[in-house]
Amino acid sequence: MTFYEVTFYVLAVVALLSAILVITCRNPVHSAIFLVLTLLSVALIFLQLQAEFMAAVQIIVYIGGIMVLFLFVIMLVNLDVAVRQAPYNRQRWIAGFAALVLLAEFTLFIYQGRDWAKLPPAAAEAVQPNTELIGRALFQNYILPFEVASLLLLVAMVGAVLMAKQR
Amino acid sequence: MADEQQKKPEQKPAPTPAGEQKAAPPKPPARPVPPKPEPLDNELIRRLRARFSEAIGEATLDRKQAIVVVQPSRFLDVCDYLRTEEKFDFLTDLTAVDWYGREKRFDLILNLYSFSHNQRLRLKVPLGEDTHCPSVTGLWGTANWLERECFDMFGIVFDGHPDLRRILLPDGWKGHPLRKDYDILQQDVAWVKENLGIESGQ
Amino acid sequence: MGQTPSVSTTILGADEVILNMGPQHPSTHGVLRVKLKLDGEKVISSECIIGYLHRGVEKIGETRTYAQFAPYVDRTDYVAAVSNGLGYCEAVEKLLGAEAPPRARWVRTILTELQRIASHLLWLGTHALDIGAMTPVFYCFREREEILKIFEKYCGARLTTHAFRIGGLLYETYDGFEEDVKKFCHDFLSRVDEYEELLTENRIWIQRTRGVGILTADDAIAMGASGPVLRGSGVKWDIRRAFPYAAYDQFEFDIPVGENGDTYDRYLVRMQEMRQSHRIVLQAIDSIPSGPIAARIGKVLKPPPGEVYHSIEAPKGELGYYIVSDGSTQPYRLRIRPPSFVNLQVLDQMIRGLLIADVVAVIGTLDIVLGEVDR
Amino acid sequence: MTTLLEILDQPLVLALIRVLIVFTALSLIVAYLVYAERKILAHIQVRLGPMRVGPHGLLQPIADGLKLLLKEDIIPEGADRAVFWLAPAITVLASFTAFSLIPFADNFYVTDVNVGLLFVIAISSLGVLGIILGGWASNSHYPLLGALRSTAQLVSYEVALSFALISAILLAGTLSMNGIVKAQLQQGVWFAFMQPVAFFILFVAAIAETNRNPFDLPEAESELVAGFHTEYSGFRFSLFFLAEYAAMVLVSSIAVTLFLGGWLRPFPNVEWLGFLRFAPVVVFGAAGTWCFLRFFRFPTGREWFWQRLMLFALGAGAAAAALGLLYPPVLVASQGAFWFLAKVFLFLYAFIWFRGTFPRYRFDQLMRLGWHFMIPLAIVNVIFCGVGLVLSWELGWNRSLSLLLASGATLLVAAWLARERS
Repeated sequence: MTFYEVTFYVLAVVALLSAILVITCRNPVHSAIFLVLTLLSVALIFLQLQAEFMAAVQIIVYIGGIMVLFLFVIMLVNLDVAVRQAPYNRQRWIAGFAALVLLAEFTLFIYQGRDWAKLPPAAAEAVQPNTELIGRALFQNYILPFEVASLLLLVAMVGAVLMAKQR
Repeated sequence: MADEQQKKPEQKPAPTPAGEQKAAPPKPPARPVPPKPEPLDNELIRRLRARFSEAIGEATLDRKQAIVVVQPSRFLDVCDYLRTEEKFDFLTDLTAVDWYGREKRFDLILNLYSFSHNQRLRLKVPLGEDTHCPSVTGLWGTANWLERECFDMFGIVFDGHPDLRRILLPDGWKGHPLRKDYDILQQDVAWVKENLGIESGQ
Repeated sequence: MGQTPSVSTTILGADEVILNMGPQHPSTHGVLRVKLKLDGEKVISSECIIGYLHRGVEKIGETRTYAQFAPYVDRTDYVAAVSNGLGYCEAVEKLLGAEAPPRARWVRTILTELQRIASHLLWLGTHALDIGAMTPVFYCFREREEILKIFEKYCGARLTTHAFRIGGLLYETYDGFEEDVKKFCHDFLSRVDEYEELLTENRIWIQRTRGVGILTADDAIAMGASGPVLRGSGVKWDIRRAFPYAAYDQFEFDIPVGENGDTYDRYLVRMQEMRQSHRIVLQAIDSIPSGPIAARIGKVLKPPPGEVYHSIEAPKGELGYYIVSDGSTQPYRLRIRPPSFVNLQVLDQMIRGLLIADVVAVIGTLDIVLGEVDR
Repeated sequence: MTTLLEILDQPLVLALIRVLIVFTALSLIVAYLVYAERKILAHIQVRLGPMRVGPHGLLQPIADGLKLLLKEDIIPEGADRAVFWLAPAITVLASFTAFSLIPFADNFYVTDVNVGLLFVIAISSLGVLGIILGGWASNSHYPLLGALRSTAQLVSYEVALSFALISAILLAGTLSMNGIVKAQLQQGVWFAFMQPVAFFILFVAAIAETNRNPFDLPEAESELVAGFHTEYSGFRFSLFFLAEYAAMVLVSSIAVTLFLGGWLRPFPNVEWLGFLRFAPVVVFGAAGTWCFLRFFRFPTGREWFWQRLMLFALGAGAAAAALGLLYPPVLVASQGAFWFLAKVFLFLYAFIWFRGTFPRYRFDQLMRLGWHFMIPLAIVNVIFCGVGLVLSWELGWNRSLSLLLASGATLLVAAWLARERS
């Protein structure tokens, strides 16, 4: 195994383990911390794939932004009550069943697509800084969807502000 | 107030003599005359008497201070009148004196001040040990803490006070320290031992 | 908060938080405990819990002779001990029917006004520190040090001075007293300008203090506020004018008043008061009469039965002494009317609806000393 | 020997060595930044500051560090121990790791990726996690309030900060930190002159990001005791402390790299200012001279022996450094780091100066300033900057002129915003 393989597997295991811990932890703050860990290892895997932009954005948006807000909100709700509640009581069996179905589905598709899913060996050096690639993709090829999406988000933001103000 | 009759040489000179002091020998200061309280009879008192005849007791002028004794029965009315009609809008102080051994043990003392007349007036309300006193918190907001302190220190109960609790001493304390029959040996030893974990009482 | 997009206040609104500010807190100026009921950072209501420094000074007074008790009053408002001493001595003098000779009254006025400046300097420093400006406190202490040095040279003590005696003074002024005071006065005004330069026009300072902790004139009177707190609300009342004591009827000075009764106004009032005190000191130092420094009152003080209420304009407000004499050597009842205690009562009213940061500013602006609140 | 050289030549080892150097230098800088802050504040406040440990208190940081390490480590009852332990580590890691992307000199940086700036922002934004977790884990009201304030403040000002950075990126056309510096060399001007508004926004947001006065609300000692680290003591507290000062250095470094030409000397393209390359010699020479002068005027008693000796050693060291710098290769090699650090220190001085001067904002005022003034202004600035660039690209306008026009337009908006506010 090369150095890169080792790091990949370590990161993958960390990501998966902490993902499991996210949903098994009773304390929401601990869950959030493990979620941060998951996101961080995914970001590092992005980095390994020489997708630096994705890695950086993953950290900025998810960890620096969303997770901070998560924690912010978690701290404000009454934790003791949340810990004492057992939210999975009724859904355990349904959830288990759904997970099994999903697993079967994934296995099937991965098995079917085992041939074409193989990537060509990556070029040793990235041909072009991928930031520029992403920029071109967003602002030239997909300018319309991008703008529509941003408009949608703007509407959502305005709506949220309006709702908050009415309170 | 200076009295010129009794002139005696200065007995003890200033401990740090200054130069100028020696040049001109100091004029011996005069001995004070003991002030004497005298009955007070002015417009205000007359108006008060006319309005609250029997409730207004003795009025004196002691060292240029107007003092009026008010009976607790109409105390609140007198206060209301003084505040609204006579413009005594500032309650400077509210306290009490314990005349231990007197039939009506406490004197409640109210120091009033009128901004418009630049005048002070002191009300004295004689209170028995078990007599409750109406609270003046409704008239002067100041009274809130002052009455609480009075309750804390003397055990005088003010009826109608919004929140009559101890203020300086801890809530569980027993006894009222400014009463004359209270001294250091009678302080709440049990409280001190329980809450502070020390032996007290010297 | 208005339209502020602060998430904390809106979300926390669901439940109220009780926050104990003090008794160990950097900006409660002593062992004051304020129990705040908070909605986010907004104060819904508050309760002052005091008494941590209660020493029973009034009870002690009943078991000491008049002269013995004099040092105790220095320990009430320990940052303005000279003023306390003046109030007590004059109250007992009034009880005796005595009066201090002119020279004593002049010296008392000078020292008391210096003490007022020192007390206001301490207030300014700590108040600015509470609002986050950490430098003024050092400047203020620099000037206060000069005043304390004068006290030290005069009576040997810096803080709890016990500078005056009943009937006048114990000590004649030291050689060079006038020069020291003049030297201090010479530098002082420019130093006040320096503080004002740091704060008065400072945008942040104005934002933090203007409109914060408003106390209307009517409320101030109803709640018995006195001193700069009352004057900040626009009531032009100063005991030095209303009932002149010491030698205040001899000097010219203005009574600065505020307009809106907010923290900024009280700040301006105190700044102006320092300038006025400076003015009084300058007038007094130039006109000290010569003559005896103490009235003849005898060694054993046995005031005739009766009672007296005497109050002075202490730096914090109306400081009154109510003394009842039964003709013996000890006061029968000795009551101290503490300005801080009464002024502190306004706190709850002033901070409702404000933020925690404002609570700190308002406690600072009331200029309380816990030694005096609790006695 | 060959083996050693081979090992040293491997990129990983080389990187490790650089990490080590940066880390050590940074720790020293942070330690002495605390000292400098105490000294500068002291002189602002007419007092002396630390004077006891070493000559002029020069060993104070070491003494402080030792004291903090030896202090009893207290974890409050009811605290979440694991998170309480983790929080300072996160903060300190975040602020130290980000330095790996800062170019200290032309050829001295730990790594330079093509999205360097994004990474710096990403990593430094992790620091807030530590603050928020630390505040929560303490299980106490004051830290919680401090953490809440801190989060709201950091998230708000991060937006303005990022927008301010964007205009520098627009000018440079690259995200690589070193690339941005080189772009400034090519264009012959520091971006601070092309984008003064962005520089200003960055400066203010940087102060807010590092919780410094007048935006030091998360740890406003007169309100929240010590904010999020109220319950922390000893070593863990020192980690928070370290992280805070490292963050100060970090934002200063970012600002210097983006807007003040990084490791470039002032006016890098003006030939006749070449003598400026002797500035390091002058600085060290002056420091050495001062030390020697102090040495001769120092009291000579026995109890001062060690202090005098240290002063002498310091002077000798500085003099030796000055002499060594006269050797041309060393002089050339030292240029980048010298100018970079000099500019960073200028920034840090401003931080300290502000702390000695300003009162503190109130929380709602801070948020209002952020949302109603800084963010709109930053957005407008980016738009105008883009317009200016397009004007110069498409219509062939003079680049500097169009950018200055854009800045002027932004300033008008700023004036309007400021009027709205008051």
